[in-house]
Amino acid sequence: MKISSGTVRLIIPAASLTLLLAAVFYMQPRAMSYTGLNLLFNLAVPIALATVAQMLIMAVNDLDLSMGTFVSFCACVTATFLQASPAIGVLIFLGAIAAYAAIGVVIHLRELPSIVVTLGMSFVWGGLAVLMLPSPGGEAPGWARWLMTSRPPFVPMAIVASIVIALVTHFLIMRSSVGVLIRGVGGNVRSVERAGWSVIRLRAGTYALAGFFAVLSGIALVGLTTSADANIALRYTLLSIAGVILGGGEFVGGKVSPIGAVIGALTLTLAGSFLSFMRISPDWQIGAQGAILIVVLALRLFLNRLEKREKSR
Amino acid sequence: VAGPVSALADTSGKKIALSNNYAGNSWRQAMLTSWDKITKDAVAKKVVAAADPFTTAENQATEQAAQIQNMILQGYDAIVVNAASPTALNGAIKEACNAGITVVSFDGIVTEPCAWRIAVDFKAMGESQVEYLAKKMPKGGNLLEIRGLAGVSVDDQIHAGIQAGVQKNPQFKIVGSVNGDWAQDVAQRAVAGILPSLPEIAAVVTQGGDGYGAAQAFAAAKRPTPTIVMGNREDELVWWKQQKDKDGYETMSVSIAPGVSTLAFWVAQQILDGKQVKKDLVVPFLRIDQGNLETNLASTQKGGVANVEYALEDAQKVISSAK
Amino acid sequence: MNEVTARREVVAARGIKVTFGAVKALDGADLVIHAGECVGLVGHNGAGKSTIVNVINGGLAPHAGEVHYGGNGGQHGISAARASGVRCVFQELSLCPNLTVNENARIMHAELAGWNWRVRALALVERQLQDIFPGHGIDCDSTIDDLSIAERQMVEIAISFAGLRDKPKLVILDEPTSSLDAGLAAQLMAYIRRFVGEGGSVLLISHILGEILSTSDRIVVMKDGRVVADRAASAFSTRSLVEAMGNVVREQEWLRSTDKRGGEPVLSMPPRRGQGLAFQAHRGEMIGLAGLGGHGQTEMLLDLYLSRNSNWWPARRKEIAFVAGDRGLNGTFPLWSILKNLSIASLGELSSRSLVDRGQEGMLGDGWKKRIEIRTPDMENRILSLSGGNQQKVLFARALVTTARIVLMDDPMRGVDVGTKQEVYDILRAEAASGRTFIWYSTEMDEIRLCDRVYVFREGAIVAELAGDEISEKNVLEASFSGGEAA
Amino acid sequence: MNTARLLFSRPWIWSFAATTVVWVVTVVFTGGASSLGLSQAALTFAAFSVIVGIGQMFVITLGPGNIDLSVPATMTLSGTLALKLMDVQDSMIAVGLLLSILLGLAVGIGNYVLIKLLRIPPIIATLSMSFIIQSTAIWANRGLRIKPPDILASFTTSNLFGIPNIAIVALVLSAVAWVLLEKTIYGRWISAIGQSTFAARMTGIPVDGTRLATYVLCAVLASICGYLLASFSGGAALNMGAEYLLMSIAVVVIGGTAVAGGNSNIPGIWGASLFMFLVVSMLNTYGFGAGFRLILTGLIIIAVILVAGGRQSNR
Ligand SMILES: Nc1ncnc2c1ncn2[C@@H]1O[C@H](COP(=O)(O)OP(=O)(O)OP(=O)(O)O)[C@@H](O)[C@H]1O
Ligand SMILES: Nc1ncnc2c1ncn2[C@@H]1O[C@H](COP(=O)(O)OP(=O)(O)OP(=O)(O)O)[C@@H](O)[C@H]1O
Ligand SMILES: [Mg+2]
Ligand SMILES: [Mg+2]
Repeated sequence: MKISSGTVRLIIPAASLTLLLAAVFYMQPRAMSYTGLNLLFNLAVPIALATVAQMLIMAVNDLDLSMGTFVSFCACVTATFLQASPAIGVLIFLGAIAAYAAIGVVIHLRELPSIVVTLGMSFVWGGLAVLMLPSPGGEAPGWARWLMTSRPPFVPMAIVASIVIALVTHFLIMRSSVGVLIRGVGGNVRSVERAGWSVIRLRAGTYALAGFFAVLSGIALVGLTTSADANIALRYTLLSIAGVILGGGEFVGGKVSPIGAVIGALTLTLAGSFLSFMRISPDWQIGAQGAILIVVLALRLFLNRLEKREKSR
Repeated sequence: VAGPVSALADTSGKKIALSNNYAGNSWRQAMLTSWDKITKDAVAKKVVAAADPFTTAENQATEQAAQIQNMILQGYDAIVVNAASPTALNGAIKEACNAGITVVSFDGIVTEPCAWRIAVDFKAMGESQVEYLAKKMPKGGNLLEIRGLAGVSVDDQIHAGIQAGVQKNPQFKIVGSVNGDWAQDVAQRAVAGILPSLPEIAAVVTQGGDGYGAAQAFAAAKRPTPTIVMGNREDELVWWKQQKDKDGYETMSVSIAPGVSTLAFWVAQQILDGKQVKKDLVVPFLRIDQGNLETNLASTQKGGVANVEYALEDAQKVISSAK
Repeated sequence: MNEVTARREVVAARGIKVTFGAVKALDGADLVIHAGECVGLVGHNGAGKSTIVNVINGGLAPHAGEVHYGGNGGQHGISAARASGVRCVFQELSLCPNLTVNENARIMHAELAGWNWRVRALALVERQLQDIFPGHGIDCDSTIDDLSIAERQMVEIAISFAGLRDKPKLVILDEPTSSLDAGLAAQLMAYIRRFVGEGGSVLLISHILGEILSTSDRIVVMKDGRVVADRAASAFSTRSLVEAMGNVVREQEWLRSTDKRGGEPVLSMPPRRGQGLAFQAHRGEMIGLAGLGGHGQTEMLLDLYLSRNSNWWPARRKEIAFVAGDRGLNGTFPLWSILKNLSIASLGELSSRSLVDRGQEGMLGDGWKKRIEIRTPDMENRILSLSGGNQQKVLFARALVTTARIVLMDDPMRGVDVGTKQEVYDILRAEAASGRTFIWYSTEMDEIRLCDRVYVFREGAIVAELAGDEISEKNVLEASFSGGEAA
Repeated sequence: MNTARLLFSRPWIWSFAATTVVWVVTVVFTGGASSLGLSQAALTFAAFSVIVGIGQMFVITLGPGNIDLSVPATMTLSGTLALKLMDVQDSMIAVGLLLSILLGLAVGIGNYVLIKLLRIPPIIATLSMSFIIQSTAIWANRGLRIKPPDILASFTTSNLFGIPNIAIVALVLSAVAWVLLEKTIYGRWISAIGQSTFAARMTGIPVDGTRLATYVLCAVLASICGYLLASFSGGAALNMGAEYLLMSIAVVVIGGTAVAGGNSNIPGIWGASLFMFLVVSMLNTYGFGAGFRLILTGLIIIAVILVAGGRQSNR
């Protein structure tokens, strides 16, 4: 049987997640329950959304260094305006998404490196967040809190949400026409252009879509934490990039996988828990986080090798 | 006061975890060392079954929330937490409380009502700096303020205290304010950048740990050294001592003692023991003055932070005095 | 003749001028294409063929002149061209390598919208592929990345010819056969005739004059941005065509040298995957790698090259050089000037104490610019400003400049014009005589015939070795299809 | 006209132009009184960014995805270990420097081992590495601040003819890096690899050797910078490199190096480093709060890029 490269891109992250999960269950059997799974994974939901947003940007060969500060900004908006006066909150979000689209347009028109523009934007979002919440606070809107803490039957919310995110984005990016065009821009801009599409609109749309998912990430995050601060999600920049890579995505060439990205986000979260369960001396706890990242990625290599052997057989 | 025997009987099977959000500066390292020292002893004496410290890689509420959720899974009886954010951990802390876990927060406290708080009045700490300066130089003068990390509550509180102090003492005027991110090199960089454009500075108010960097920046710019409020770091104290010996330089130093983690440990132990403890406890900050500089310097580890560690009895005193 | 001119004009470009800086790519060129004809477009490298294609296609606005689609002018641009039924297969492969075949079809065909487009796209491409290249064996669900360069070319051609509701009116093919082997090229030419017969039009650009002569109704010859001849195909012969392009026709006077197989081989390799024959090369030999495209020739060249070249330590002396065929993939450095692209492989000789001597580098560049006629005003221009064939010449020069005694060539003549080819053959001959060994993968029989010895590939292994007079089209084809017996 | 075109084709011009504007605006605030002090401070602190920026630039030149996130941790570990080893003795200054360099060597090799042997994308490999290095720094000294030897401390904080010594060190390193980049075979090689690794390999460039050397170079520069910074600020702190993560990347890209790799320039790093320091100083001087300061910093960066960008030309 011939395995397509897209499938391979999925099998490997899924296998590493499964292995890691098995290890966690072995070390902490209590995790093997409804509550346990929810506790393990609920903070992965906002990360997964941010990862999907980053993946969209990476699909058009760009990189968003402002993801963390933007999600922080969205969290601050959620905990303040969206909670107090939803209409203004929604307007701010629409403005933010429009800003993302505008960034896409600017990057395209002036052929600027996305890294620099988003680096600049990261200061802007950070500044806006500090202005909004000079010290931590705010309150989650009731519905966001309800959504993130609801307890559906049989399967915990964290898992349901991850699956929904994975499926929706898979359909959007891998199956729909828009998704094909977005990935086409990453694969070969000129051919998309020559086929008569407006690449500038495509890029703007992609950025706006990424902005939208980042907004969702901010809302989900506040739903979990109940409040926000200006630095709440700074780590999401690196986490989201790592998640995309772990999920089999690549920096250039429009090679991305939404399901993989969600799995990548789950894997990263799980890797952190795995460490807590290992009880390492505090001196080395930080180092162990590095080590586990290395192990998980090395696993990817190992599985890759196995798969290659299968294929050449 | 309950005898040690009964405490031993009640909590010897209990497990306590420390959730720490940051380990990247000397204060946090001293805090972890104090924790290690006191709790090892307590575990050896079978006061508690375990007292494991956990640290996250980056100073992030989300990561710490995940850490606390893992602690719930691991079945700890109490969690002592130095929080990255007073509110952003509330979700995770609520879950811990629901699971029947005692949560005690210190230094970086949390607002979730089910948790205990061992708070330092950071606002008063900021105010005390200006008050000291008002006494020292009644004529007042220009102040340079070095702030911490923007968007963090401690920074906001100390700043509010300093502002309140300046309002009460209008002879002082803040002519410059920079963010030093509680990092020596960042503070030095920021001060060096703003210094050339500032008028004469009478004093520098800080948030702890930035004093030495500020002194360096003033020296590099060849400006007269103002009164710099210190933050209990050993290098600051040594510098102060040198200046004092040279020309009688006067200042004060104030910060929260890293050993407060051990107080939080004992408070958690007492709660597990069934003691009635008020939800809000206050610990004094550790202040060093011209008079007790030498004694404090002598007891401070080279390159470390001036510290006080707490024993069970001290904790019981703090608890009972709050009643 | 009268019949042709009476037909409807599909595209008419008149008096087109395009300049890139100092380069006049087009200098008042006229090109009119009527319904139901195949126009062959030939010219030396850099004559402006790809540029006029870009103008007709709407991707490039001319600085002077007009383009009319279907007789009614005014509109210009990619959308206008597409709306008038103009499709284009570019010289540089232009599919999205990360997408599947049917997804690429979706991008090329905006009308494939709505539910179930995947199924329809799949059916469309599959039908078209089957139509053009019967028995192609391409899985339309696979990603372009997983296809060989020939298969990609086939897919691109099929997508361009495919039409959902109405067939395209004009398909422009810019060197479509440069990476197809003879069999596939013949299938394509046959299809073009059928397509034209049904009323479609084709603009065919190629340096292989045989297919131009056999397939086109009319041939347009370009030179230095101008059209210098425009006549019915029957009015040309190979000879007159070459002359119209401004080259002198020379007879092939290839004296195959005596057998050089004595002594130690300079390069050898055991049978690949344990099958077939072993590979050996001797000093001064010119060895051809033949067979159908994609049967492991490139792979073998890569292996030969990588096995003799450390990835960790700089080589003290360069002993082996490589000329890329897929120049976008492993040939050019797009940000660099032509000069830097030329000298990169021989910096060792151009420098003292690892500091590069710019003067010496410049002299080298000027020398080779004259020697192989790189068409540019300035070697400091970016490599991408060169026409495809001229880029290929630079890559060729890059390998010849080195001191390497062995040169591997991965179908290096793709898109090189006839005149230059002859010059390059001369250079190769001289170099081989002075003791250089060439290992040459080619998809063109004419080139294979120039070799001293030929290895024929099938399914990743060498299945036959032909030497001297055994090298003939018949023998090569026989070995590529049946193998075994020829050994 | 022609000179203008030549000037405008130099991407680093813009970072210098921006720097000049910001400098003037800041100095105007004090009526010119602060010009010398500000310039000296700017040169001093820009020097640190330049040193790490150069290393980062070499890595970024290697092409898409290449980046070294272990810079801050390497700085911390190098400062911590070197100061601990020197232990305030002037006689140990050279030994400390040697230790720093060896450490950089080890980190660079470690990074490339992860990238090459385990095929981990550089961004994650170096991030993971940085966690491990940070842990080592914690383990080695638990954040205690040890003072630098006196001679070293006074060297790093004093001036020569009004130019900070640190800036002179950075200038010398930049000159060496410039020669390396513009004049040597190595410079051509990294640029080639940055444009197309496969093509570079097929022209006979020892790709792995070159990339390894580049990662090592970056780590060694970070190490040296950590050594100098710790000496300059009176002791190593565990968080002392944190600022230099974004900074090292920012100065490279604002300075006009192509992020896609293959094209880089050293003067731009100086312009961008001075610019990054002066922007913050300017906004501090004008008394903006943290929020506005951040927003304005971001907008100014984008503005500079907008003016300087779109420099795609055929030359
Ligand atoms: N983007 C560009 N910038 C500068 N010069 C260009 C550019 N594109 C093409 N040229 C120049 O225009 C001329 C015509 O190029 P064109 O690609 O049309 O040639 P061609 O006839 O297709 O040649 P080939 O057979 O080699 O493909 C060449 O001299 C080329 O160097
Ligand atoms: N090690 C490699 N790394 C990257 N690409 C490779 C490698 N080996 C082969 N390729 C590419 O894979 C493709 C298929 O190679 P293969 O040798 O099978 O085909 P081929 O015989 O050269 O046929 P054609 O030239 O018609 O594509 C080529 O485009 C080649 O450049
Ligand atoms: Mg062409
Ligand atoms: Mg090939």
